[in-house]
Amino acid sequence: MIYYMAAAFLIAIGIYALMLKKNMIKMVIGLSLMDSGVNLLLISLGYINGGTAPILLNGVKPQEVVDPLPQALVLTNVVIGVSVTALALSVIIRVYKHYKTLNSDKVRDMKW
Amino acid sequence: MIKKSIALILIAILFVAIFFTLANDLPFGDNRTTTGVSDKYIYHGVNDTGASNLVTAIVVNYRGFDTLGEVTVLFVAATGVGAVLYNMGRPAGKKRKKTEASLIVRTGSRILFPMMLLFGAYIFVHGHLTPGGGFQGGAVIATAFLFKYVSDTRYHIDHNKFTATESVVGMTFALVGIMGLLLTGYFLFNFLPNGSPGELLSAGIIPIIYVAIGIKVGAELTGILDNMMEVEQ
Amino acid sequence: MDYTAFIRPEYVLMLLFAGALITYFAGKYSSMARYSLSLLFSGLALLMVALLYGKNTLSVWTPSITPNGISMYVGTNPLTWFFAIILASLSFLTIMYSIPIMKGKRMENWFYTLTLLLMGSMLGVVFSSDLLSFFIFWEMMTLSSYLLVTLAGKRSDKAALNYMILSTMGAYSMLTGITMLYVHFGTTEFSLLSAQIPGTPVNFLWLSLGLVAVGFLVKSAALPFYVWAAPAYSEAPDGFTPLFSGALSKLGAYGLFLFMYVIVGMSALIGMGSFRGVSSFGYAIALLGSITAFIATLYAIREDDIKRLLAYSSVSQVGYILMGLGIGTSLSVAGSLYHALNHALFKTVLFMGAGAIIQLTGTRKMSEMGGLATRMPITFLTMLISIFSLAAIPMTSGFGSKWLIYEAAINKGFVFIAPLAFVASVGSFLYSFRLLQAVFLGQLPDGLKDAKDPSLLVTIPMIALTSITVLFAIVPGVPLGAIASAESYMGIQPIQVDSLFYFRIGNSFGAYNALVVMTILLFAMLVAMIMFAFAGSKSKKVDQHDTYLSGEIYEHHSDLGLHYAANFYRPIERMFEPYLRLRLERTYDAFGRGYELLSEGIRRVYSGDVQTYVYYVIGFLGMLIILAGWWW
Amino acid sequence: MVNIDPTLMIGIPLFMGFLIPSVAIVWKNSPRYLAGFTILFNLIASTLLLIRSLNAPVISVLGGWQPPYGIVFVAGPLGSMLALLISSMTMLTWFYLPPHIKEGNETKFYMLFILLMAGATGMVLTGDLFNLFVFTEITSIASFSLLAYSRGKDEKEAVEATIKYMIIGSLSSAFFLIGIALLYGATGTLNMADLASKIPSANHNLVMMALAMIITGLGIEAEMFPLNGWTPDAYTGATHPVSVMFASVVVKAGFFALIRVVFLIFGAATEALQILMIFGLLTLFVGESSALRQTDLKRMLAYSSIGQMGLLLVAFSLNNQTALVGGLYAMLNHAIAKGLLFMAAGSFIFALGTRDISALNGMGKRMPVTSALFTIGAFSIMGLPFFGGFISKIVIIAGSMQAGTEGMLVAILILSASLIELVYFLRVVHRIWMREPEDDSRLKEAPFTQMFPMIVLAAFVFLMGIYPQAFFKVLIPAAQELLRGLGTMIGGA
Repeated sequence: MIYYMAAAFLIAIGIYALMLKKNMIKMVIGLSLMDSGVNLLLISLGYINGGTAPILLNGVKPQEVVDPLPQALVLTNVVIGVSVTALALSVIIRVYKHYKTLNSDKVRDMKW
Repeated sequence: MIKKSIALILIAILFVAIFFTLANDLPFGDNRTTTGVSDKYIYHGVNDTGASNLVTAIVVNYRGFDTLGEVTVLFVAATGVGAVLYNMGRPAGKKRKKTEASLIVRTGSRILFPMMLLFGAYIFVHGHLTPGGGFQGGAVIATAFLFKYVSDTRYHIDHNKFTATESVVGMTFALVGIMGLLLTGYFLFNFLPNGSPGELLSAGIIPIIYVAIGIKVGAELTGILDNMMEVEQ
Repeated sequence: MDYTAFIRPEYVLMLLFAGALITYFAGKYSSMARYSLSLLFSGLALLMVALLYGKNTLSVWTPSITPNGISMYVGTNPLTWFFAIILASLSFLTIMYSIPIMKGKRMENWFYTLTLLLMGSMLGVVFSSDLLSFFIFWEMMTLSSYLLVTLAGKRSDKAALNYMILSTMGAYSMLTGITMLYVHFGTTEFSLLSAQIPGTPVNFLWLSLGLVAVGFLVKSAALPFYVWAAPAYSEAPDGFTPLFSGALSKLGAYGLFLFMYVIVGMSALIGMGSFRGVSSFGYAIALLGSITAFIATLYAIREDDIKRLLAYSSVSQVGYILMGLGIGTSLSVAGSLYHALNHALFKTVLFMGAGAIIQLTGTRKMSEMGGLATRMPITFLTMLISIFSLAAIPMTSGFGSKWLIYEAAINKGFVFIAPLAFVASVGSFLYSFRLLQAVFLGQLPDGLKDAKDPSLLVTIPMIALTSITVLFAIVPGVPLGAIASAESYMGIQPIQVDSLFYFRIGNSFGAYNALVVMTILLFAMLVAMIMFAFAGSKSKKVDQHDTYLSGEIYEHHSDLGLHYAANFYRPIERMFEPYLRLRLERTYDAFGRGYELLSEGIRRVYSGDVQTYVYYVIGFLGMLIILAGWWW
Repeated sequence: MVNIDPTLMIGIPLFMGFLIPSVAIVWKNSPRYLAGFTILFNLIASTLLLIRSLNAPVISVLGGWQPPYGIVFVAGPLGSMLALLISSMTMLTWFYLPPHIKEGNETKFYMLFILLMAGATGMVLTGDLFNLFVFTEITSIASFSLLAYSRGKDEKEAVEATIKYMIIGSLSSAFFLIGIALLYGATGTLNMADLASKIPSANHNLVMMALAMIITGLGIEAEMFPLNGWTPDAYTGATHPVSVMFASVVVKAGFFALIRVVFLIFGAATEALQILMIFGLLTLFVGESSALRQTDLKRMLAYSSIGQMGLLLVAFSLNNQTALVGGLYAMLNHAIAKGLLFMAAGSFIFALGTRDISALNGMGKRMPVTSALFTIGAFSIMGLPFFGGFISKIVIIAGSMQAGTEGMLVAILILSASLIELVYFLRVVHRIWMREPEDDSRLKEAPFTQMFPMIVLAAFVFLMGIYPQAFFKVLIPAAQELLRGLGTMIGGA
């Protein structure tokens, strides 16, 4: 249960960063946090009381393992998260080059 | 102030919604696999794919296409970072930073570099047996290169070689998929024998794909690092 | 080869659309080819339309153009023919007239292409026998007329845009009504539709017919929608205005005839509710028509701009047509159709004459003209007769049609409509007199000493149309014969026409023998002329400004508006001034501006700050979650 | 007939994407041709696929694992039609590319370009929810990268737009994934058909939560108000061909994903449709109203796109066959006409050096061909007869009439919005043809290679207007497919 709480909390913190932090790097960190929250959510969805890692070696029985599918999804999502973060950071480098600021309020040449 | 309170209210709504939905409707730790598809993976996965690591079985075999997509995402991101930061690099020969790294860092990195590469390779080669796999191994390899960057302000990778490597392994992955299609009519079909679970050379195409992914991810992450490190301050 | 096989409406349309294309490309290289080709195509089309007389055809037309297996039909019937011949002949004559008038003007080549296109789409509107092709041709017509208005250049921008916006609004309303009909009945062909109408819920009919009618009311510039008319008519290129006002404005009336009497039919219309034996729907149309006629007349009286005056006059005359159309008795419908014909005849002549005068004088202000009667006798005479016809002075065919409409209104005892019509009629006499007086009588300004009649290409159409006016005044039975068959097509008791002598028209209430009336009036005129000839020798020529100037030099006061045609009807204007200030245009303008302001506000939603957008996203999600019924 | 497996439409672009960088080391100009070849392959494959799928849906199982255990590609008429749309628009954009991407790294551009196509194709063809997520991510990350590609004058705006798009887009994908996780928790499966059969018996609360999350997640790609803050900036900042790709490919794929999830998985849940209807109308009005006051050509087109997407949302949420056919027709028309408009606008801006609408005065004389093409596109969007937009408008209105009294209201709202659209497009077209230019000099038209795609698109706009039957042959089965739901279609597979 604490995992659910933590997942929801991570997501909330991520959104908090997105909504109330002006610094764009912090916003990207918020996105990363959200991603982690989602990953945690997925993993904990697949948890089964008393289960172990889904590797059927050394005498682990299929009855004893947790649901492997969410873990596979998380694996994919982690990579996606990394990609987005990397790209976002490099875009921010460019933004900084042009605007000399990371404040999202100031980066609004285009509006209306 | 109003803005902040709106934000907090919204966040509270979301938090409560997500948490209580989960807690009420998906009790933690319940076994829900019997109703879904996971049962098949758990009970037949080893037989079907030959991989003892069920996560790997799913990632590379059952849902291998997701992984192809995932590799593509990373590839797109790496390409994107290259495109975004194109022409922003420092002039050749110029140092990245004014100060050199300390002796400890330099020596440490020299010693650790090959070991990290080896460890990364180990992770992705044993992806079907132990926790880990291509992405994790690739990340370790990229870390090794990051060490190099940290310790030597002039160090940079040979882009052409990296690109070529990346291309070749990427194409290998795609080709494995296409070969599956040609040989059996299914894209990404496991056309190699499964072997006996638990051995290194087992699980059909999984090791091939994981090796390809490992090298590719390593090269791509290194490329991203390189692109970012090289940006002129 | 039997040429009659080609006398079918679809070939007329094909000829015109192909002709427009050919004219465009040929006209790019040679202006002579442009003129001769456009004359050729429109003339041929006119001939074909004329030969269609008395035919009833219906044919499926390229079904591929329509979505989902709906076929398109074109056909002809008496009602169609009546309008088609007006449209075709006016188009032909206008093209002829345009050759000298539009010479060297902006985008001349486009003018002929678009006029042919407009002619094709107008004929398409009347020939089309199903909802979809009707709408398509209607849109084409709107678009090509819009383009024609814009040809006048920057001056016409606003007028053209307003015209297009209002027309499209009307067209969309029409589209809504049409699709309602289609979805309800599952067919688009007119006769199949009308067969299914009996027994349809009254509310449905009101709604769909009302929506469709909005489109037609816009096009005929009826009351709440007339604001586009005066600017668009007056700013349009001189070569196009005659067609615009003479022909195009009739299509609104045609559409109403079509939908009210052909598709819905008289009995269903009465079934929708009636008022003194007249369907409520028709009564509403008639009321709108009469109010439009009245108001537009008031505006016309104030105008000094010759084209605007005629434009308002057009609006008012179309109001008469709607009046007769709405009352829906045998007499009134005949009057309405007859007035449509008459208006087409005289208003085209008037606009043609106005165009010729404008080209000559370079101004549209009547207060800068005068005394042209002696210099431009043909223009004067033709316009004089047309003005008589406009003012419904006996001896012209305009009298006959208005007479029929009045009589219908009086017969029904409409205490509101009939007086309005009378007052408007007096008003139309006032403004037409102003036109006559200011432009043709009085003294010649110095600049116009060497004015002379325009070339034959201009005068021939004017003379042709005027002679038809006069001819129909004597033998109203000729047009009324066609009208009677159109009426019977619409399921209305046809007006009785004496088949032997085309002079008598009438019904059970009374008759009107045009020949007798003409003879008497001609005699009276003769007397009057003799009297004038004796009195005329005593008249004295004065300068137009003499009365006011007391010896001052005119040139110093040219901006004072001392020409006698300025403030011609000042006393009357003063009477209506406070009411005339409440112009509907302002409402529309305010609405337009208001909407622009609103959208200026709306687009502030996109603040440009990414954080705002995050708020939107999270807010949206929060709202969805609450909506999803998730609260403990 | 040759059958090309739909999976190859992903496999080959990926392979080529991996191949291009290494070939580029040796042969510098190769990326353009390799990319062209790839797109051509996809074009042929999707054409064949469409023909095949008209008879029976083409189902391709990946890795030999039958659904719901493995990932499956399902190409019904609708999916194949969109795949064809995507590949053909990509092909045409490919012709249009050269001068607009000179300033950056072209090799990387072409790689991203074909991967974008592959991602979008995957989005429309996949039959697995998580796979849809992965392809959505490929598509959006490729769009981010392409958006940030601009160099030179537009660079500043491009990066600004990119960071906005990225933050909103990543946020949305997180929600999408939460939705997927919840659905997985509720049903234990990820296959769309399987989901569709299991959802009715699943926990209602959970499903509704998931629906909220997924609508939010995919609504962003579909430019749904109020999630479309990124749209105008992205269209404005992007290089012209990339704007074309956004309008005709990315957004269409995102929209399709949204519609598919709502229709197929949630069985056209009425709650969801009402929400889509309301927000569709809002999108329509906000988009069109915002466009009314624009002075920036591309921004105006962007807002018009938003409005059109709103129209599509409304048409689809009416949920009857006529409206769906109309909606699909509008979707095709919008992809084609807006692509044409962005291309023509791109040529204008390239020649003029400014995006200001007032600079367009008298362009009809200065760049007649491009102006004519622009006008054709604008007429189609405005819905004038003989252009594609007319048919779609009529059919949508007819569809909404079938929805009773509220449909009537919807019809009136749609038409008033398209009146607004008419106004601002007419202003631009009027400016182009009727105003006198300040500077009378003739500008250089785009070369034929760039003109070619525009001419093809214009021809299609006409064809859609005068021979709609050809399109209805595909669209009617497509609409039926949507209405029937994926569940019955995939049954045996």
